[in-house]
Amino acid sequence: MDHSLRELYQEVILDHSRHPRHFGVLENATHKAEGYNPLCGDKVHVMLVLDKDGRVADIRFTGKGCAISQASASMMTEMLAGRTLAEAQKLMDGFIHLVKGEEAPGLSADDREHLDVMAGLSEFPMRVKCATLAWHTFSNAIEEGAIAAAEGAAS
Amino acid sequence: MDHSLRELYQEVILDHSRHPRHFGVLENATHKAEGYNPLCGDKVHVMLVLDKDGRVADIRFTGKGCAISQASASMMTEMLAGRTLAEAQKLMDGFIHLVKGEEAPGLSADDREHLDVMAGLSEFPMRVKCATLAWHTFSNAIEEGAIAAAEGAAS
Amino acid sequence: MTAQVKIVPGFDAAKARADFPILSRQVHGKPLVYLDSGASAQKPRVVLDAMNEFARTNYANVHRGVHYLSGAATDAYEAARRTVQKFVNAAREDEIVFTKGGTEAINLVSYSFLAPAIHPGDEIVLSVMEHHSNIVPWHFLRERQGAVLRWVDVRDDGSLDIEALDAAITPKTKLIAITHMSNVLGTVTPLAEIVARAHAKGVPVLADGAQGAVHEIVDVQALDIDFYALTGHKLYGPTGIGALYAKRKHLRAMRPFNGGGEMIREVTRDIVTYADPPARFEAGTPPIIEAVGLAAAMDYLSGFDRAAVRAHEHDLYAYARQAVGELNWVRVIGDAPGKGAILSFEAEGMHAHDVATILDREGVAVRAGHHCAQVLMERFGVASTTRASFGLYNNRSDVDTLLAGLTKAREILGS
Amino acid sequence: MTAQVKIVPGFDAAKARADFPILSRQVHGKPLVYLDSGASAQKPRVVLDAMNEFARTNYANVHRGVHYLSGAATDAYEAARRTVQKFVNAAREDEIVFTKGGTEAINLVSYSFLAPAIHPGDEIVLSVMEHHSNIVPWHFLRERQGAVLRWVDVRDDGSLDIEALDAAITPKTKLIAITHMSNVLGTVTPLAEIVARAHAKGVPVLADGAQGAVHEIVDVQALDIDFYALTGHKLYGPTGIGALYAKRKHLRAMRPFNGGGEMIREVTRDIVTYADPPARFEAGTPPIIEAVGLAAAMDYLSGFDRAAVRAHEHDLYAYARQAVGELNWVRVIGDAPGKGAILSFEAEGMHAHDVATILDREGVAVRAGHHCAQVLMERFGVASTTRASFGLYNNRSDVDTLLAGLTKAREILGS
Ligand SMILES: Cc1ncc(COP(=O)(O)O)c(C=O)c1O
Ligand SMILES: Cc1ncc(COP(=O)(O)O)c(C=O)c1O
Repeated sequence: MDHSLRELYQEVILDHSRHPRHFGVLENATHKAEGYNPLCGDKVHVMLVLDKDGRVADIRFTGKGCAISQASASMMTEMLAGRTLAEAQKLMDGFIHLVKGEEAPGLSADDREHLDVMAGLSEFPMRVKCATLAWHTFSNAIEEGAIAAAEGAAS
Repeated sequence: MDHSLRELYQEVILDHSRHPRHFGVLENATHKAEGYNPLCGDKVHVMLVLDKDGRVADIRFTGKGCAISQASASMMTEMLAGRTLAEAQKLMDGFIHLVKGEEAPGLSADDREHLDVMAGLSEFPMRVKCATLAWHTFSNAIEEGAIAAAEGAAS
Repeated sequence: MTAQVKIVPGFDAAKARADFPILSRQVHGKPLVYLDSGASAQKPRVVLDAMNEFARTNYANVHRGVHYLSGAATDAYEAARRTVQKFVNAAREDEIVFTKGGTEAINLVSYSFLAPAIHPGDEIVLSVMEHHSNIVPWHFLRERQGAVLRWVDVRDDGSLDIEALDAAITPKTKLIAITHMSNVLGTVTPLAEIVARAHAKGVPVLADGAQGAVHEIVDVQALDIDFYALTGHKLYGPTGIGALYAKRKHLRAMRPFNGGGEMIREVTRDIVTYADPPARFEAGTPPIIEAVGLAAAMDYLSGFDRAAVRAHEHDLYAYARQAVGELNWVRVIGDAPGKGAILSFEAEGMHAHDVATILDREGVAVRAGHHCAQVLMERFGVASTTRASFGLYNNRSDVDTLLAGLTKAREILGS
Repeated sequence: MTAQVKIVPGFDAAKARADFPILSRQVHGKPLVYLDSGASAQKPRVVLDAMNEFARTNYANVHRGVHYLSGAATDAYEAARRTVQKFVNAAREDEIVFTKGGTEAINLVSYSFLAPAIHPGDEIVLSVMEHHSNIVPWHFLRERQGAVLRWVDVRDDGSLDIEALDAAITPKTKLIAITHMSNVLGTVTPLAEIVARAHAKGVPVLADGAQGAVHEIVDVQALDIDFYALTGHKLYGPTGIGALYAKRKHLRAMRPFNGGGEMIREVTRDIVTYADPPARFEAGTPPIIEAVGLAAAMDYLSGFDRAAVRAHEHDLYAYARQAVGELNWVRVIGDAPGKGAILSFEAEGMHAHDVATILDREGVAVRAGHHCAQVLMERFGVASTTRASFGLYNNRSDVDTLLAGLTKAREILGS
């Protein structure tokens, strides 16, 4: 059996994709964005609460997609919760390097260990976009997705 | 020296092209048309008087063009003068066959002899359009180029 | 490209397969199993050789010179037009316009035929199984000129509801734009009947033949159709070329689309007059080498007994359909009677992209996604499907590999 | 197509000539002397081989699948885009849109950039030496939307009158559309200065680079130009492909041109949203194999010391110009300083078509006619000219054959 396929579809990934964490709507989100992959039709919504200190206080997502995009979104929400934007950015950069099979010097040892299940993607360049969709959507939510204060909670 | 070139640019042809017969404007024309070859920009105007018996009583042309198109127009006017439309059509069909190097059974021996100087064109398929331009224009003048009776003379 | 085509009865699929150099390559260490001909077909040696040979010996720009090569290239280009004419059985060669592909052929009709005639509220009838290339040009007319799109549904088996189509025609209908063969469902539409009903109400019909021209025998005169669009790259021909058949009366009345060299009669500072069709619609240097390649592809295809080719493809489809039908975790979309050899399906708990990735590792090329048919995806309530589409070079062993791959996907992705 | 290009200093014309298979053929029993590169250039072996090889080993549709070949083809296609980007020194790869040719690139600007912005009376500035492909799209805007064309003259030597151009810009000017190099006169326009003057008045500039991209080194960033159109077939590349460079800010604001697959974000029955550039402007299956060929052609050309290539071509031109200048029965049209290697002339008492026919029998391919530049023909009071245009593969012996042929034409056609 194909080793790289087993690497890609490890139990952890399949588990995340079947039982995504932080899945659902965040009523009091301060930021949100919709991500869309026009090539496959996959969609993801990312919603989050950014607190006064610029930390991701809460984060959720909804959407439909392949195992990779769902697992990636699920893991992302798990890892981003509680981080500052600067930390989030660093994590995202590291993640993108990692799935492309490049050096990811910015990642902490702990984060690297956590993300290691995604490293198999570097053998599947056609699927990298699936893995990065949620992350780019998070980034868009921060940059352009601020929700008017009336609606939102903090900030 | 290239035999087929000498065939094409015989003295008769060059003479017709340098001293075209029936060149000029026909004031009392009953039919006229403009022919245009968009590929080279050559233009020819054909004007004629069709008398009551359906005969080409007079015919002239103006225009600019290559030696072949000028000579062909000149020879055409010479040969069409005095013919009925049916005779003209037959001559034209024969001419077109001839310059394409095809059998031209409809031509009288006399006409064939006259047109023989054009037979060399069959070696130059790219130039056939130059030779037929005036003839097609004549044909258009008959079909769509009738001039309102007020302007024209006979008919 | 002017070769007399001799048809051999029956169809020797193994022999045909050998005509396609790419099919002997490996992918991920496995023999290539190419089941993505619906997206684009592979090219036989004769097509590549014809283009190569032409470029090496007879190339020049067309319609522009009196020198030998210019004449040779023009002859080849115009002979290619006659090959297309024969392929769709058009009455005249000047009813064939070369385009850059199927999409441009449809846009040409939209820009040059329909746009000048559209008033707000005018209607265009479409089926829900159209490819985006036969939807978006009409959406333009909605966005820009207030046209109304009237959608005709398909039945649950994917067949066209012809009564619904008939009912969708109103006095405001300006065009029916419909696929000849769906690139997702494989459904073949009853074009002759559609045209008859449309013409009875004075409405012209455009068929998107991107798929249909490959798998069905097209006779535009028998169909009496107004417009038929086809594309080279799905027809075992090159990219960068397609063709529009249009009735002469339409072409003569249509305004130009792109402006440039070759499509004019005269240009001055103040005015411009246009050439007759088809030149009027072929602005600029056309895809000359590609036209030669398309003609070679059509000659190649016409050299087969096309009914036998169709039967071969259908046999593969039926074999796959039967096997997949036995898997209770697979839902097939598109079972219309008389459909072409395209198998689209959803597998329970498995996203099409994941399925396609696993199949790819087995050497099997299938497509996963919305197939440029989002309206149809919505109709069937799916975000994407996996699609295996068959070409004349496929065989039963390809299907077996596909099926084995599916089982493996189920193993890996679980249930 | 992603090969690192290594530049060899100087230019070995004889060696380059051997790269072109067609140049060893005969025409009418004489060795081919191809002096019609301005209409379309011949293709070197590397270009034909790159296309052939790609089609035989890595072909599939692009941007559409997750399978291996789809990835390989997409990589090749996008690598080709980066090759074009580098070739014109664009800042970003998404500023390059693939088109079917130079004509379509200009039409894209007309339909997607200018048409939505034109109100009756708005002005477009053109030079009288434009090719029809850079005239007719603007005539469309005159015919359809009431735009006004403002013509800028050339001087008697064929050089652009830049002061006249400056003076032609008014508050109503919406675009300057100007050739980089005239296909008849060989005149090279001072694009940087034109852009500077235009931008000073807030007017964008489109350059028609169909000829310029072949013979000049293009740096769209240094020029700060808004749009630059080029075509493959004149650049020793395939037919069926061209490219538009456009500033990102323009592309992002432009509406789509053709509608179809690949250029959308989402399509429903009621609405459609569009993809970001460049995809927004590449509806349908693009010319994939041709993009690979274009990249190979650009790599081929970039592999030379281009200044040396230009010097070589200019040497041939100067040699021919000098010799023809000594014939008192020949009138040369176009003597602008710094012009490119194109020689257009009228011969006393001899029509261009007759001259070209006689030259053809000597194996010499030249063009005769209006060269899709009727406005320019009118400016110089001629119906047509004979044009010899040089490519990198020509040599002095080609010029000698041309000259001998001219003498012969004079003999045959008399004076
Ligand atoms: C100056 C110029 N502009 C535009 C074009 C048109 O380009 P294409 O032939 O790719 O349509 C040409 C060539 O025909 C040209 O010489
Ligand atoms: C049904 C259908 N219509 C239109 C098209 C578009 O044709 P092209 O790819 O030549 O632009 C396709 C293929 O993509 C298709 O399958």
